[in-house]
Amino acid sequence: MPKDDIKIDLDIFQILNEDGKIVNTKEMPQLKNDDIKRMYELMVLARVFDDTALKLQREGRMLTYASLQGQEAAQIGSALAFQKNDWFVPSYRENGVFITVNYPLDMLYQYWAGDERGMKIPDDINALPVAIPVGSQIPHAVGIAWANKLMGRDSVAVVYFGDGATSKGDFHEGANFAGVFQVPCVFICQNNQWAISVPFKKQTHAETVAQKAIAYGIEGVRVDGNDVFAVFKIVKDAVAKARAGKGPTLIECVTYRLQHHTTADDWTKYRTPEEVDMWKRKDPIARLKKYMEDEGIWNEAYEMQVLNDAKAKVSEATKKFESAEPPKPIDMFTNVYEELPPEIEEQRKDFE
Amino acid sequence: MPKDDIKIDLDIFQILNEDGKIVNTKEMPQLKNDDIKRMYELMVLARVFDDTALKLQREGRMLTYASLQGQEAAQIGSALAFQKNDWFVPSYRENGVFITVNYPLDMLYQYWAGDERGMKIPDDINALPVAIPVGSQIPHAVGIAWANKLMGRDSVAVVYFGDGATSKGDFHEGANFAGVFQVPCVFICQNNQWAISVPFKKQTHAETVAQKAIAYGIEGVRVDGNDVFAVFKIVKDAVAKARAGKGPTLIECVTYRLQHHTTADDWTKYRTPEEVDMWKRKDPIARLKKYMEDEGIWNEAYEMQVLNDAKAKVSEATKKFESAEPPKPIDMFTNVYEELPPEIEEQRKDFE
Amino acid sequence: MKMNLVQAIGLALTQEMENDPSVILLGEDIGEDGGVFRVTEGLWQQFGDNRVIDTPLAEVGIIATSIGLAIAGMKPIPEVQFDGFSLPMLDQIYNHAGRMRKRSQGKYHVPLVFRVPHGGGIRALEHHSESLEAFFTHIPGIKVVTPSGPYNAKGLLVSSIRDPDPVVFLEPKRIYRAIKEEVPEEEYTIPLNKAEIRQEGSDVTVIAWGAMQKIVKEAVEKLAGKYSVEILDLLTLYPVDRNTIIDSVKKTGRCVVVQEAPRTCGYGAELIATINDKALLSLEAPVQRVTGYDIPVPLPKLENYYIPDVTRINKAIEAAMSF
Amino acid sequence: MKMNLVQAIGLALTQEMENDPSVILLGEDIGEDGGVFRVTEGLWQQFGDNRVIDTPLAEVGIIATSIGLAIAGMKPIPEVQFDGFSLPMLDQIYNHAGRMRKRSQGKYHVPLVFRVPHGGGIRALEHHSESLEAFFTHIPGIKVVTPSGPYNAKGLLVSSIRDPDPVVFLEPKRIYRAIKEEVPEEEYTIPLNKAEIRQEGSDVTVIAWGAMQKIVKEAVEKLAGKYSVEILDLLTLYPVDRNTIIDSVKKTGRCVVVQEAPRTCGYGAELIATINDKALLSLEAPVQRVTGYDIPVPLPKLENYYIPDVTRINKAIEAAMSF
Ligand SMILES: Cc1ncc(C[n+]2csc(CCOP(=O)(O)OP(=O)(O)O)c2C)c(N)n1
Ligand SMILES: Cc1ncc(C[n+]2csc(CCOP(=O)(O)OP(=O)(O)O)c2C)c(N)n1
Ligand SMILES: [Mg+2]
Ligand SMILES: [Mg+2]
Repeated sequence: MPKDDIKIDLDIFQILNEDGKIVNTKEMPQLKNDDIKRMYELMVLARVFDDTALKLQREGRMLTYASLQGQEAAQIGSALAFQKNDWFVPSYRENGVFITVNYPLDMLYQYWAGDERGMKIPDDINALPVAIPVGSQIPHAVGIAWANKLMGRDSVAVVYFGDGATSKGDFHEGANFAGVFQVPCVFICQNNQWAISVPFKKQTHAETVAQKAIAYGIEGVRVDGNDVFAVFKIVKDAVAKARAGKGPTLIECVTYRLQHHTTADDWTKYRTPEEVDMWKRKDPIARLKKYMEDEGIWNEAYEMQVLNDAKAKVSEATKKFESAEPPKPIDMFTNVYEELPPEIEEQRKDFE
Repeated sequence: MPKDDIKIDLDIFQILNEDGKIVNTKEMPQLKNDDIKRMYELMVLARVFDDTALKLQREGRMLTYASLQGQEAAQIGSALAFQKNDWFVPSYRENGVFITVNYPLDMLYQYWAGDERGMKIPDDINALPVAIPVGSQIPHAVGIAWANKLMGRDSVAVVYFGDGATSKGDFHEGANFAGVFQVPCVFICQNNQWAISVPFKKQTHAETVAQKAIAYGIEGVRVDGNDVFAVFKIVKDAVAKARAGKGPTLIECVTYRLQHHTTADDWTKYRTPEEVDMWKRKDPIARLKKYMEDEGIWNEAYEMQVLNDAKAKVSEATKKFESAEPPKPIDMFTNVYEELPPEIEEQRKDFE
Repeated sequence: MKMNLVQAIGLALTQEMENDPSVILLGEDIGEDGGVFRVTEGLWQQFGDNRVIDTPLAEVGIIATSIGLAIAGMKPIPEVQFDGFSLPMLDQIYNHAGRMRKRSQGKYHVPLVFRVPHGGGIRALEHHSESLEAFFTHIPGIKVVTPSGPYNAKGLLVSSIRDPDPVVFLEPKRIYRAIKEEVPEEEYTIPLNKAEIRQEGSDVTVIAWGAMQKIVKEAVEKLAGKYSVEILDLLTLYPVDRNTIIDSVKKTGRCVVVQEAPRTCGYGAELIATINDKALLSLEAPVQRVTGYDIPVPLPKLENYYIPDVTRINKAIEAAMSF
Repeated sequence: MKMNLVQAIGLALTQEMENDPSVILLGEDIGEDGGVFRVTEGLWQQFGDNRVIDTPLAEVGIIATSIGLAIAGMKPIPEVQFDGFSLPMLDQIYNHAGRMRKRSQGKYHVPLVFRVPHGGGIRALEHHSESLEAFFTHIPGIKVVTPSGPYNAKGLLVSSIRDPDPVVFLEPKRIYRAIKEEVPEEEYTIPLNKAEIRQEGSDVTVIAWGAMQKIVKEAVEKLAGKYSVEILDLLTLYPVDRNTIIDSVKKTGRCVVVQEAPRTCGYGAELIATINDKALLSLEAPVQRVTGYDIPVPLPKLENYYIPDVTRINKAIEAAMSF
């Protein structure tokens, strides 16, 4: 009995093109003007937040920071597509998602300034803290989704990672578990074309991330990661599908990291200005702005207001985190165990 | 620009069917009668070797042993398809391959009786020793193939592993490296349907192993692992392709483990006799015999001779390994480093 | 009821699963098959697919999804099939299980119990005989427990399951079926910071854990009262019961540490350092270490020469006594 | 020429690559980018794609293909970007790199050098500040080396590359650029089993390795001659130069061990055990351990409170002297 061939569509799903035009009306999600404005405002806020972080870092007021510029649509579009009771599992580049789920901005700065207290996630946010080891958070999300399934909770886990992460065993083992146990997990790979200095074509001989889903018998989708409508639509569908018990999805958001990998990096060493410029022309924010202008829901006054608003929030956050009491050294001994073992108790005494 | 869809053929490539008939004349490799007899004789030898190991184990003369019964075509067919200067990288179930590359039978027994000296691979065999940690040998083979490429050697690495191994990060990271660096490596997965008690459908939600190749942008092929001609043909092509610098191939040999996982296992706990019987009817040896009979190159006298030959070899090996001097305890300190560090030198003295 | 270690662990698992619906088991072949050591035999039949879970063959997946499960409110008990295969899991244990509480500032914790068949002596294949406790005890944020017999196995496992922090539970596979003891059906727990004095004595302290307890007992029996030996059984390696160790060494002035793992940087070294810290002046002889050697565990034909045995232990006791 | 550690390591790599065409480098971002610490800067330009290889982001892949490369005749020098990411590699190091010679009965060996930026103190993110030498030194079949300055870094690295066994080369990232020394262009090697006496003394022995050497030096300077301190720099942790350690402790009778890693089961414990074995009677005070705590390395704001510093080292020296 001949089997069906496996097929996967490698086209990039797009709704809003580089010029701010809707190219796929059929798929355009039902969004009120206010929804669209919210998207825009969050994307601007993320950009301002990020710019300020880079500035603070240059001034020595922040430590290593990983910019999300260029990836705002992928992050905000996806973050708006899951619910409050869903889990969000980040890598280190997801400040746009954090911002969308209302994480206090000052705490994000605090964390990126090397103060662990910044990762005290508010009670009403179901998020894991930032994961630094690339890909390591993926199987955690699978475990969380699995717990949701086992406990009959109406909650999906959404995990974020980069193109580089797909090379790690953690991705492989996690995604395979997700397939086998059909857990409600949505895998969002922001393929920003680079893992520090390693371009995607040297990361894997596969042409796309999406096709890696085939290895796990799960659905894989490619979407224009700079198109907030497309990302929103695809993630929303995947989350709904997961929630309905119909299994996990691997989503490749094709996007670009406009800045250095982190503030410790210098992209001029390994990529051309032409390439970066080419992607700047696909900027997710400019594109949405163009669309909104055409739709009559954007004008200069609105822009000023959005920008001022964002700047006010960010400057308040800056003030707040910079005026926080420094952490108490002795607190490094807390939260290691529920009850401090005598070994550490002794070390703690010694420290005092 | 719309991309081509990715397609992979999930049909099982077959030449010799369950009834010993050639169903794919076009693909039938050019084999002389002597070649076919050699295949048959090696498969019988492997079966006798294996039966004897199981018997010795029951009698307490051998330790844990992993039977290859049912997988003779996959092992002998593939082993005949690479050359002496190629590398063979085994898991723990590849005695059929070891036998085909002329590994001394007594040393195989010696190894499986818990004597490390059995893995002193003869100088003229390019093989790694048995790898027990599932999947861990896969990236070693990739490294060896890579060295071959870097050094301009005309040598391919052929690595064997099971269906269970495909779930490991080592498989993923190794296969991805192979794709990226286009090394001359052939991946042979003997999908024998079970990883101890875990059936393939619980191992992964992917329908096949072959499709996992798509994740690495390399070629994937499914072949009837109980059809020695098909295996020979597919592996030969893949080895030639690798040798020609055209990249790695992942080959899924669809086969079956007829015996317990190892002598420490009891398959009646997790699978039905019906299933095992069904696969017995696909026995690779019986099938080849039928074909040879039809071709007039098999008869009872020949059978007796082949069997007696195999038994003689195996009984000689048994005698030889059982009459070997026991290993010297002090030798456990050799071959740990090229030069024994003082720490171990002291421990060694202490031991004496 | 008289039970061996396998049965006692099975009983603890059964009872805790009955008590607490969030307890689940995951590992390779632990379901229908009952586990390669038969520890989980019958549990899949009793609790079903959703609580006794055969996983794909993927150790990182097992431990890392367990971390996620634990964070989200389950009490996963992941199993690795043999100690030698736990090494790929160290990353997730070190970088995540032991740190999630810290990283989340106390919001999340990881109440999992990682079951590891531990050590050698069963004439098995390569990688089936490792003793990795020195790795685990060096990892902040986790506890390390190892029973030495059926009774304490049950009590320690129950405590481990109820512990809010990640626990590595090392099961000495060599004595899985070698010791039978009375093990109560009734619930009891053994605290995760107490060593036990197996035998009181005044001449020399012998410290061991896990499977080595049995060998130490045999060794001391063989001495037939020549010395008054105090035998300590650590049970929990981190946090370790330093008071009991120090009190004993202060009393006897001599000490022998028995460790199956390779010598250098083994757990025994930490015990010696602890004694150095707190009881140096009481020492009348160097602490003797009886250990595996700094070489891979040999295959079965030579394995017995590697693992500490009665002769080597008694040689060390003599050395301590005659120093 | 005056060089820092980064330059000295780069020079050793360059020269060995020039000498021996089988030497290749592999790791993340080590090519065109020159490595996140700039250690391999210029090497890709000089030696090209086939010898300075940017790999996919896959630590197991890096170490495990290196094992294969080494078996098949290359001399791979795999790099991990930060120590905290080396944990997934322990499996292949323990189960394969350290055992291939044994398993193949001497037919194969694994002459690789695994370069690991090591330890804390650079105000970096989580997992960028770990000290895992206690893991590596517990693994049979491998050597563990850690330089403390540019001069010895070059000599030790050359020796490591030429060594026929797998070497873990721990580079103290905190002093990558903190120390400049005269480093000859000419070839020289430093043997992989010799500690160095950095300063002779008669009151107390201070043992340290890697980045802690610099702090020890500062601490002792601060003491301004109050005690006559002998400073040992181990350079190679396995095999370690026990003779130099024992001779020194026998001479001084007092010892302080400085270790950046968490205290329990750290490498310092092994040193204490070694002293216990061979110089117990010479000890006039317990060996003092100055270590990191049994907690995850804190993020930068608190990191300095975690790492042994001048004050803590001098407190320990005082404790040893006043015992
Ligand atoms: C396991 C691991 N290895 C290496 C690193 C160092 N590192 C940090 S980010 C990064 C690149 C990640 O690339 P990608 O996954 O594409 O994510 P991106 O940074 O582009 O968002 C590397 C190598 C790490 N954090 N974790
Ligand atoms: C990393 C690792 N985990 C677990 C084991 C125990 N084990 C030995 S064989 C096996 C099943 C392997 O299945 P598969 O890869 O399909 O190979 P097969 O035995 O069927 O040939 C398991 C779980 C192991 N050897 N290595
Ligand atoms: Mg990326
Ligand atoms: Mg199998």
